[in-house]
Amino acid sequence: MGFLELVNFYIIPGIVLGSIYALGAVGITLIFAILRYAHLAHGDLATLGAFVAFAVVTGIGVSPYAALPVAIVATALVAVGIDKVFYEHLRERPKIITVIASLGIALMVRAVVQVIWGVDSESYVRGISRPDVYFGLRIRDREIYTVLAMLALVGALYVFLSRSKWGKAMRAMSDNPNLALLSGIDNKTVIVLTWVIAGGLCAAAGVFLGINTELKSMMGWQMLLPMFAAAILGGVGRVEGAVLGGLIVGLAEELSVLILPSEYKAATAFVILLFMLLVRPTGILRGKVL
Amino acid sequence: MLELNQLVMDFSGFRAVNGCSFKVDEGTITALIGPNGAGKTTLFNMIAGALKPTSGTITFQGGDITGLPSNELFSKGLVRTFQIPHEFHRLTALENLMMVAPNQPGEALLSNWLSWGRVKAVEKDVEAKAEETLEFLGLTQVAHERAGNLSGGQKKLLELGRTMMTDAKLVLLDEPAAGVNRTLLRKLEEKIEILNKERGYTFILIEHDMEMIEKLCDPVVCMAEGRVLIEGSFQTVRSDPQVLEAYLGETVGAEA
Amino acid sequence: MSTLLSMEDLTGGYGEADILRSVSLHVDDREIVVIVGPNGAGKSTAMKAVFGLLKVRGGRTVFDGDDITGWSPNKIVQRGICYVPQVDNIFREMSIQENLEMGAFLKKGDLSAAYDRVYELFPDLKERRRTLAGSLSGGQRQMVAMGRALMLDPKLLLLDEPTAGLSPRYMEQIFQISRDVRDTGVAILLVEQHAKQALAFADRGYVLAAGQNRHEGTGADLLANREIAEMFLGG
Amino acid sequence: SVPAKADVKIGLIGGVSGPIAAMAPAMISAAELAISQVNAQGGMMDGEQLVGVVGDSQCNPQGGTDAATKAVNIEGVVGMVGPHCSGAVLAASASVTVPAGIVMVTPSGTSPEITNIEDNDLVFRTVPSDDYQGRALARTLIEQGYGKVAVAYINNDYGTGLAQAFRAEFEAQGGEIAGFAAHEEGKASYRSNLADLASGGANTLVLFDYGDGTGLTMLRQALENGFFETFIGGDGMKSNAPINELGAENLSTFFASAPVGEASNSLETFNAAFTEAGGDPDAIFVTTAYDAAFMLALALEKAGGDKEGVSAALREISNGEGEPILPGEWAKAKELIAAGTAIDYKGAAGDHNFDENGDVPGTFAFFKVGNDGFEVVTQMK
Amino acid sequence: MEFIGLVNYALFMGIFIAIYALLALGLNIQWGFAGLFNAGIAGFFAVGAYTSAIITSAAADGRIGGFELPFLVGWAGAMVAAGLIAWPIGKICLRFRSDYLAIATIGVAEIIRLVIKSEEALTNSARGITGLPRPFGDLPYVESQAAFLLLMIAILFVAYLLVERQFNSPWGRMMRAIRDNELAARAMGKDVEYRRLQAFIFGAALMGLGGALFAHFNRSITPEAIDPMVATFLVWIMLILGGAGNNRGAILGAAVVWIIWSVSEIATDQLPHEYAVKAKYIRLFLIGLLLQLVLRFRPEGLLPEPLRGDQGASRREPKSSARV
Ligand SMILES: Nc1ncnc2c1ncn2[C@@H]1O[C@H](COP(=O)(O)OP(=O)(O)OP(=O)(O)O)[C@@H](O)[C@H]1O
Ligand SMILES: Nc1ncnc2c1ncn2[C@@H]1O[C@H](COP(=O)(O)OP(=O)(O)OP(=O)(O)O)[C@@H](O)[C@H]1O
Ligand SMILES: CC(C)C[C@H](N)C(=O)O
Ligand SMILES: [Mg+2]
Ligand SMILES: [Mg+2]
Repeated sequence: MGFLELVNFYIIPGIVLGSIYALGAVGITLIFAILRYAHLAHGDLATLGAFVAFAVVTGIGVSPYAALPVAIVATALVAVGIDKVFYEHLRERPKIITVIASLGIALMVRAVVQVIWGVDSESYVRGISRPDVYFGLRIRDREIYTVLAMLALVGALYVFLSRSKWGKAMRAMSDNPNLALLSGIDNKTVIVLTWVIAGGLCAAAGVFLGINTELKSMMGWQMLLPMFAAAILGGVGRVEGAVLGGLIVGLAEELSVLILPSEYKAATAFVILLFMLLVRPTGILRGKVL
Repeated sequence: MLELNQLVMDFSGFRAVNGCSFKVDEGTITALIGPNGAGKTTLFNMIAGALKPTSGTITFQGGDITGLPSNELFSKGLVRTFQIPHEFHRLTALENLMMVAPNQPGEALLSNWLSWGRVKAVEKDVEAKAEETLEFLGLTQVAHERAGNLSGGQKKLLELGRTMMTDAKLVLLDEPAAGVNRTLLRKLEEKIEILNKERGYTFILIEHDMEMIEKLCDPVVCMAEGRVLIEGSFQTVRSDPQVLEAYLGETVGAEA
Repeated sequence: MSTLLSMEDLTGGYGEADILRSVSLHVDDREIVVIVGPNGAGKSTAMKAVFGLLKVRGGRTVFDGDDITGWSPNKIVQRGICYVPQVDNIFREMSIQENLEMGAFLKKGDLSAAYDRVYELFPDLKERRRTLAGSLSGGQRQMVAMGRALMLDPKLLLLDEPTAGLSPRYMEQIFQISRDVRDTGVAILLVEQHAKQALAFADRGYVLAAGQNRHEGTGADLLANREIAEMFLGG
Repeated sequence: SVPAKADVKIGLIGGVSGPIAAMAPAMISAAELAISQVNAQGGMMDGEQLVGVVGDSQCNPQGGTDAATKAVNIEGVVGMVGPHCSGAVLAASASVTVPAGIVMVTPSGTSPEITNIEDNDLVFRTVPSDDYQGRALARTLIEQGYGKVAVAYINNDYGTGLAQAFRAEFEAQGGEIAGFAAHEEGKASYRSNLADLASGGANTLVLFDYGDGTGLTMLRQALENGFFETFIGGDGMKSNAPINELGAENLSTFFASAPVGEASNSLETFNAAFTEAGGDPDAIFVTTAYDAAFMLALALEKAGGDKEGVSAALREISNGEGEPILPGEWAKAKELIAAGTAIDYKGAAGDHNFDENGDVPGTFAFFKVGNDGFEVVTQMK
Repeated sequence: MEFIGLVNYALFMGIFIAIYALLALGLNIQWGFAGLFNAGIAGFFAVGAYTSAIITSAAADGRIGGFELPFLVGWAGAMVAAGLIAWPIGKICLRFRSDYLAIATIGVAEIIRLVIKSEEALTNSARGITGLPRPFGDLPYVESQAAFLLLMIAILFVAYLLVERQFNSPWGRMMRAIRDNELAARAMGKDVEYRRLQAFIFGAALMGLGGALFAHFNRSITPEAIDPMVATFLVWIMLILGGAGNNRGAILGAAVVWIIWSVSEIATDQLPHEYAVKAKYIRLFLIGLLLQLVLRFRPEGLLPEPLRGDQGASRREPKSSARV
């Protein structure tokens, strides 16, 4: 197999897929670190975001990129709302309770999507788009946008978290919520901020998945496990780790076909994860030990 | 009984213990004092098997115990308390003590079926002993409270209580007095003395309470910056100018 | 001298059972008040009650003219009370410097003067300010916790056993700092097991036992009371 | 006044939620089309209404047995269309319908294992076992001159069954399989799978998957990246989704096989009726679902609404002898049954002459994408 | 609807509840007592189901097994196999803390699922194994269901006694101590790794048994049965809702959740017939919502974990705790 072929059919798809995983994994890792639970409704929220954008695309006939901000804002609001209505009163309880609650939310969000938009596959744009060839590299515009958007969104988040006061406050909250409260940090604001970020990024993951493939009511749920693998792989609580983890999982899934029977593609993320946990239990970048 | 030989502990570049050696004789109560961050707790962690020394060796009753896991050390008769209480927070205070008792037949899966009678008999003894200990520590009213709900001082007492549940040879106490009411502390001192004299326990005691050290300990080892600064009787150590400077400060020193 | 904080007949606990039973105490401006008592007496609980961290079933807390019962903790901090809890009082996964920064979360503007002050008090911290607080020794953590509270120039400082685990030298120093801080106009309410030393430097003291007020008086008075000394102060 | 007559209930058990959520609704509405035709043309027996009770089998045995139990015991159905997924069929028949003596006709449980159920002649299917279709397709491809193909199949009983039967027959007929790989559903990218399959040098990809699921994703990615020239699907791929999403103009080299009746106007009749009812006649398994419901109704009519005789009646109404009945001809069939004349149902998906195991051999056609959807290229044997 | 229909439905629910209760009990050993966040229940369930299927089914071409041994042998084999497979998994995974362990075990379960789905020679791949013997399978419908239910109840009862005694013994206390504070437990002489592994294997064996019973009840096992939603997450919901750390809670949770799961369909079927398909989505919504409501009003579970050291009648009531 030639080098170009490797890049075109394994590396580039891997990076695009990885970028989508990364967008979801960043939210998962933040919720993990700050609120301290595994949020199992993350995938279905991504589905919701994708379908909100779909509604905008079909409703007013704009391109999915123009619909992206709407989806981000809407999903962020939904995430904040879900937290207020369902998770807030479980805050003082063992975290496992919220994990289970989020499973229920996953079912509810999916049901809403299925009732409103039905269960058929949809796409933002009908027809197919063939890639452009740059120096033998076959790349589509939408792939470039996916990767760039991921880098821009996550980059902005990274700067926000490390520079701004609220970014630090989020870390403090994740560290010792009681003491954060006693330091005058308004935990409610921090939590809202977390959900806005996680919900927004999650919608972006959904929309880009939809742009690159189709929209299905189960699309998010099916992405959940690889996104979790990516978050853990990168080190819990590490935004740049989640990106790295996402890219690794994406690439590994695509490359796995070269060595494993393809029915085991879905297992690659976990094989890597198990291996990494064995040699480096804190993730690639040192994450929190929960 | 215990011999530390050139122990070194590095934490990713930071050397917390830097070539520490001393011996502890059987039947003594050795004090380990030193400024905050001197490496005392780290030393305990190495002796008790919670940390693996970067280099150096530890011998206990003639055998090399360097790097052995703490559960094995426990069965050799080495018990420790934690400076920051490590209670089992969802167990009751009573259970916290009962679980410490060594060699309980009921801890093997099968014996709960094959020899339930014996399990129950042993359990009764253990419970009696735990209740006695709680009584002594003034914790009887909270015996059935979840340990996580105890006050800061009560948790420290529970730490100490655990060491009384076993037939230990060497007991490592990490600041048992911090946060403990002084009236109760005087009682504890008596108890430690009794355990030492009558039951033959050997103690190493990290403490910042000079009254307690003066009353109980000989010899006193003073650490600073990961090394042994000076070793000797309480009076010698206390009047050492370096110790005064680094550790005791003016007022306490002036009393001497 | 006017009353800064007053707790009036406060009753409440963590669950059903009352831990505090009609506890009353007050702190005046520029006063150092110490609470002593046996383990489990409810001293820490009394402090948490100021911050509304337990279910209050009776009584109220007034601070500087406002009834703060039921306020959210961050509002109370804004109002001018800083609190150093007895346990779990640092951000383990943040560096020393960041711990201090979080202490000053509500403060706007330049923090360098505040940092300098804390590092001056605890030079040990200065050289390791990039170290994660969770890897510090017991005493060092206590220093960080104290430093965090000092970042904000409060009107009232609540300290729960600030000297536990500190070397004699630092213990001295904490008391000294407390006096200095008081002299800059801050009132201090603290819980201490080093009761003799504490009562010796405090203006007033309370003895709490089994969730109730037992004695109250100036430090010297309490120290002079034989019964108190025997029962609570270690003879 | 006429005494109120009890309704006759049949269960429509399918994977409404869960992995085949996208396929189940069309199958259920096809079955409901049959029910509404029955009711519009005089109902059952003495004018009783036929009622379809929808149950969610979630495409797993847990859900399948649960839904079947409720249908049988709470709703009191006397026959059942479904479940849709083979695992649910196996479990629900063993623990519910066979012990309860209820006839089950699955429109889409294609696993060869269903053939072997010890069912007291109570389990039928209107869809051929994957064995048949895979072989038929293999022979057709050889006839059409495809000598070398790569095979991609979804890793479930449907895909595995078809792919293995296809491979056996294709190789036996002298064809060459230049790539044979399963894939998991629901992944976002299959380009590496495609690249790997293409590296075997075949120009034709045989894709056993679902046209509104992963199969669509794979087809899109293959077309966009120029892997393979020709695409052949099984009945799962004969769905409107690829045409809607990718455009018919891009699918000129896309073919699919699907079961059809010998009397091919059966299929047209159904297509017209289903389109009118707002359904998509090219959706997967709608013809089989319709046939299952219609035949169950015929059998119930013949058995007089009693569950005891349904199994025998089901065989009698379609054993190849008697007056032909096409989809939707309920009134006619009812009359003939009343008159005691033998009838033979000629379904949209085949003639459904059940063998001793309750299976149908199936007759298939080979479709291409034309301007108005799928068009028959040739019949398959 | 006839009375006998209701009875049949109740019998069926009873059987499922008993099977799920076994899974929940197994999980309770792991999570409720040892604090092990096993999110790979489906894996052990599958290993148990397939082992028993291989042992008891008739011989078939192209795959191993088909030994046609009695079902009791199959069930014992299921427990052993699930325990055996738990051993290496535990060895590797148990050193991870809580959430890491969860994702590691999910991963292992996914791998097991893919192997089962793909390896023809082992499990007949996607088609599954059929024709398993079912105890009392030859009786008429109602009798057969009733007899099977009785058998399930007997097994569940034995399992409950077994687990309950372990929990109330020093073993249980030790496990809970390890769950609360591993470092201290080790310092108090407990071999943490070994004990955790013990709990993990013990729990896994029960899950394996649950899988085997499920397979034999349906006379078949297919990969669709090991979907994470119904074979892992549902069990978690049961345990948490019932009350982690409480064996009776685990069983009660299994009953309540399964009843919600199953009866919710009857409820949403009340919607007009045009919505028959949408009703199924609404049903999922309803299940999710009910879950939220139970968690809101019984966040400690229906039967909270008892404070075990306080079981004596004469002892005073524990103060309720603010935080667990
Ligand atoms: N896990 C760790 N990682 C990094 N540094 C550590 C770690 N544990 C301890 N240290 C450092 O090692 C030094 C010694 O700590 P240690 O806890 O042994 O002190 P100590 O003598 O017990 O002090 P104290 O009296 O305050 O308890 C301290 O400076 C501390 O910051
Ligand atoms: N979170 C909690 N939940 C329930 N009970 C608690 C909780 N925290 C403390 N208690 C109980 O409240 C009582 C008073 O505790 P508190 O911490 O106020 O004591 P204290 O006077 O500060 O003691 P110490 O000197 O030991 O710190 C104790 O009996 C304790 O068991
Ligand atoms: C609806 C289809 C996905 C069902 C599949 N043919 C099966 O037998 O399980
Ligand atoms: Mg220390
Ligand atoms: Mg206290």
